[in-house]
Amino acid sequence: MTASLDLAESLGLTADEHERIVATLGREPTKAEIAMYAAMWSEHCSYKSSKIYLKTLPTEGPRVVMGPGENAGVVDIGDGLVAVFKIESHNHPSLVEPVQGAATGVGGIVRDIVSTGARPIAILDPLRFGALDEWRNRWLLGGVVAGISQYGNSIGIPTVGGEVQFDPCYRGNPLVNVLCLGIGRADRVIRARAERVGAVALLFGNKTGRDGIGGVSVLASRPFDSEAEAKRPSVQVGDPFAEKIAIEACLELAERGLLIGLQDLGGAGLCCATSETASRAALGMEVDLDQVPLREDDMEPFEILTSESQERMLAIVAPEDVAEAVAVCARWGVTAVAVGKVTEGDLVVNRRGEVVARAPARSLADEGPTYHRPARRPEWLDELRARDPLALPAPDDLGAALLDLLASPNICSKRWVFEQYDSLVQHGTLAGPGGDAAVLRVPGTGRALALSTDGNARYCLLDPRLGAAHAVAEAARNVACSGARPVSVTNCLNFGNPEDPGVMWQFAEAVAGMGEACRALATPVTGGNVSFYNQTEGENIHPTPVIGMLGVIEDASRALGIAWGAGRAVALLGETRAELGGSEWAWATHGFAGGAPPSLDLEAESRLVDLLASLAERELIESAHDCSQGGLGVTLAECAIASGIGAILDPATD
Amino acid sequence: MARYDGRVKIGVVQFPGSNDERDAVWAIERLGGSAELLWHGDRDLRGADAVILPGGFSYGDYLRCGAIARFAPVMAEVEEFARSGGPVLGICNGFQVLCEAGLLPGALARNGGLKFICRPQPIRVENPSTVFTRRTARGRVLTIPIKHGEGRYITDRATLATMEARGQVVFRYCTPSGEVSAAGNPNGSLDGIAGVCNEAGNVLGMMPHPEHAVDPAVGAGSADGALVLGSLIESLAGARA
Amino acid sequence: MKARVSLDIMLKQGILDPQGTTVERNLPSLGFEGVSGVRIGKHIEVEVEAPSREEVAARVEEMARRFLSNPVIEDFTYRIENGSA
Amino acid sequence: MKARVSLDIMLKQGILDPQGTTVERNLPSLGFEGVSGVRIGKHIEVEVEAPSREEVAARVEEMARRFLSNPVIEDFTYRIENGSA
Repeated sequence: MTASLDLAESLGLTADEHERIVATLGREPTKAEIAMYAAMWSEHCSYKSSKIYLKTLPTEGPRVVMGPGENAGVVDIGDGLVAVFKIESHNHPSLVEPVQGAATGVGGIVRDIVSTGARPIAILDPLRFGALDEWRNRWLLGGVVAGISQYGNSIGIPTVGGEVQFDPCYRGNPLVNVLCLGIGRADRVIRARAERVGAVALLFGNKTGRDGIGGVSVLASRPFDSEAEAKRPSVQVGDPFAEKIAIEACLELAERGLLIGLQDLGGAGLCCATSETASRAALGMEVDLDQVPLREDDMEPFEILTSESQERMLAIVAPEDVAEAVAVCARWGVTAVAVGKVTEGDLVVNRRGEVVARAPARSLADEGPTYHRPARRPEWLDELRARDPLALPAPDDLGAALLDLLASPNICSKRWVFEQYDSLVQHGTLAGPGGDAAVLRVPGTGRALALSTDGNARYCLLDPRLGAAHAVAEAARNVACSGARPVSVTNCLNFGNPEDPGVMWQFAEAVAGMGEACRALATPVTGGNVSFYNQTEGENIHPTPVIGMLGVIEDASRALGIAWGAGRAVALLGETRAELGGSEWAWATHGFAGGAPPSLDLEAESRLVDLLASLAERELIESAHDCSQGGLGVTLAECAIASGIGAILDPATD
Repeated sequence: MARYDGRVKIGVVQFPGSNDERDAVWAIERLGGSAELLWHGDRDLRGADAVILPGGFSYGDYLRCGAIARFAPVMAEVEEFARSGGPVLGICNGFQVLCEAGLLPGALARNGGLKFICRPQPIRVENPSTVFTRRTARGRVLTIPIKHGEGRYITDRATLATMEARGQVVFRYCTPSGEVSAAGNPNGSLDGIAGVCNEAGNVLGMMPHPEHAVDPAVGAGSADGALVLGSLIESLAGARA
Repeated sequence: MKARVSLDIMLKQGILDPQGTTVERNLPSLGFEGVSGVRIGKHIEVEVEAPSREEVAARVEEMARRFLSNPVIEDFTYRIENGSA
Repeated sequence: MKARVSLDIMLKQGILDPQGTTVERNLPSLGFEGVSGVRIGKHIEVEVEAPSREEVAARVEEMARRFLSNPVIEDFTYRIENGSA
């Protein structure tokens, strides 16, 4: 067994993957090369277990300018402008250190949006925790919300929506998903491509330290002075001030037309940014690690290459523009250093005059392994589906039952959370947290954009395909209730261990259901994120696909909220059926999770969404609210609470 | 300095980390004034008739809110402008910078509830005769959003007494009905103080954000902020008429 | 006995200290030369009632490890100032 | 010489310290009895280059008064840890 195979396997690369690397390079890989392949061919970067399913999703559409594979999805919204949006997860770092884990989750997704040249205008945070009766889950909730509040407020981007859900399955593994939306000019969308041979790779932002090296640290040849440092998990401390000045520097570089390409340094750090930008342009790059500003001077090449220090960007700049670009960054207090040059050949990395790594950029960025993991419907599902929710005892006092439901953790007001977020900065928030969808003015136009994040893990537990379709349909209804026409989707797929065939079956079914619904509602997928290995002491979380839906409102003055006016008639659109499978009532009241999720007629959903948007455009309705978790009673109560005006309802009349 | 259109010109300082500077420019121009961003690194107010220090997290609010910003080159000009009677309005982070710079008495400490608070907040006008409050009336309740984590006003009893005597307490947090009480106080500020001015009355610091209560379609759904910014514009226009 | 204890909680070596770096970078422009290695953390003072000095130390260490600091990214040191019988 | 100096910056006596009171209130529920008088402030460590120990002290005091602390609501103390010639 050659030494490099041992090292490769200790980093999660399989024997045959090691063999493919040896074949590609024509020799044994160096330590730095092993670290680069291990990082780039990880689940997080290569999507190796999910690729075959993700490519079945619809990604084309009349408005789609840039789909999956770039930094973020880009959609045309008229007036020469584009909306740029994406959702990502930061689940595992948040379990270890909730404040910094959530804060760096915000930082990362915001940099993805900025790297297309767009100014970020909104953040949404769908969050999921274990039950609140355990102190640890309250500690995680408080920490995550504080992290998002500190970071998001400091960088001046309003946090305008999201959701907070609780279920025991998330006890040891909270889900921290963050969505960011930006607005950019259609004629100046920046791609993450190292387009031109001879162009300079400019690294700017924070110094590089040993943050987030995690697994790869086993390669370190220096002794660890403490056991804790040896297994220091991938925790990074966020610096929102460094992010804010990096954002302003990026946007000024874009405005001055100094950028050929731009990419955030996220997972797998510098190694990912250099290999991906080069590979997308089918070119190579010559990188000199001696130029990289370091926070600790004794860092080894593999550490510099795979460090995930925060608030760093890689810009591809024409040689004649480098001086001006560095000056723009300096004006904002951001250090910018040339670390490489775009070339024809491979990605070549030098350190102290020696080539420490040489590999085709394409093989690192685009030729990662593709797994066809076994997928099998779990047996325990049949018993769960066989349970009959209609057999549950009906409440004798409906009023009391409704009040209990309104007070339950998943349905009650989340004001305690969103009042910690600045939802007003940038004076564009027409509808902030607490409604069906966040609505934001598009600066300089009469238009507005609506955004909603949705996902029902209990439905997906009972039927992943139907549950994922429900998530898309509910997100579409939410934006339609604000008067918008749904346009496109980003998704964050939070699942358990892919090595468990039951999880792979859940994943395959969920992606299929999501694809069906996106086709039926004509909302193509423009990008997203997959997060596997979400589990507590070996027990997988419920399958939790979270959908981010973008909608466009042509006339911002026609946007709707959920509060109704006095003396108005109240109409229920759509059919009500005796379906309590996976319902919040059954769970909150009886701790019951069973039966089948409600049926879903995607064609009818599509017509309903069109109807809602048309009614709003013609100002025939003044408000609307989506009937979802908790059912009709909760929906009506929420409208009354939002407006302070009650209602007399007689369901018997038809 | 020729005034090309006769409109009042207000300079809004932009520190690294400022966030509401564009909101302030937008609000001033919506109210008929003209506004221009002033770079923190230039010792030049570009002929502004008044200066606004905006909300945000200058220098990340590291060490203390405003502790670093108050040493910025532009602040030497702002201090001179203020000492010579020029109107200076510090909003949220701007109020913190003015206290750190010694242009206003007291300090802003961490909220009593330890959490950042963003919501519409009733405040009561205590001194209607400053250039920032002339369009209001004593005792009138304005609803203007607050969004801060360090807004608890503190000063010693002696300073407070002189400030009260000279009418330097300009706004207090209150309940919607105008009662200054614990219930109406979001962050534990001394005597519910939400805004104070200097002895001469030309420098005002306030934690609530008037620039986010100019267009009722957004944010807190109130236009009471226009009374504050409008008073400033009106005073300047009057001064030059 | 009742002892006054003071703890210092700092980010571990190698972990980014955004406050420290930003303050350090701006000190020269504020007129302070020759200052480096700025690190900013928490100082906590508590009074601990316990049978003995050893008991005080044990209780402080447990409290620091489980609640006052996050061992993942922070180290702590403490001093027992005075002990009155 | 180059000296390592550590400063503690605390809110003045009598000024409400919400962080300290909140921590104190939560300690019993986590099983820590007999702890009171919790006060939380900043601990700052710096390295100061100056000709002499007196110079180090003078520079630290000036920096603390003018920048590192806000005299309106904070007091500071400092210790010069080690001085290398």
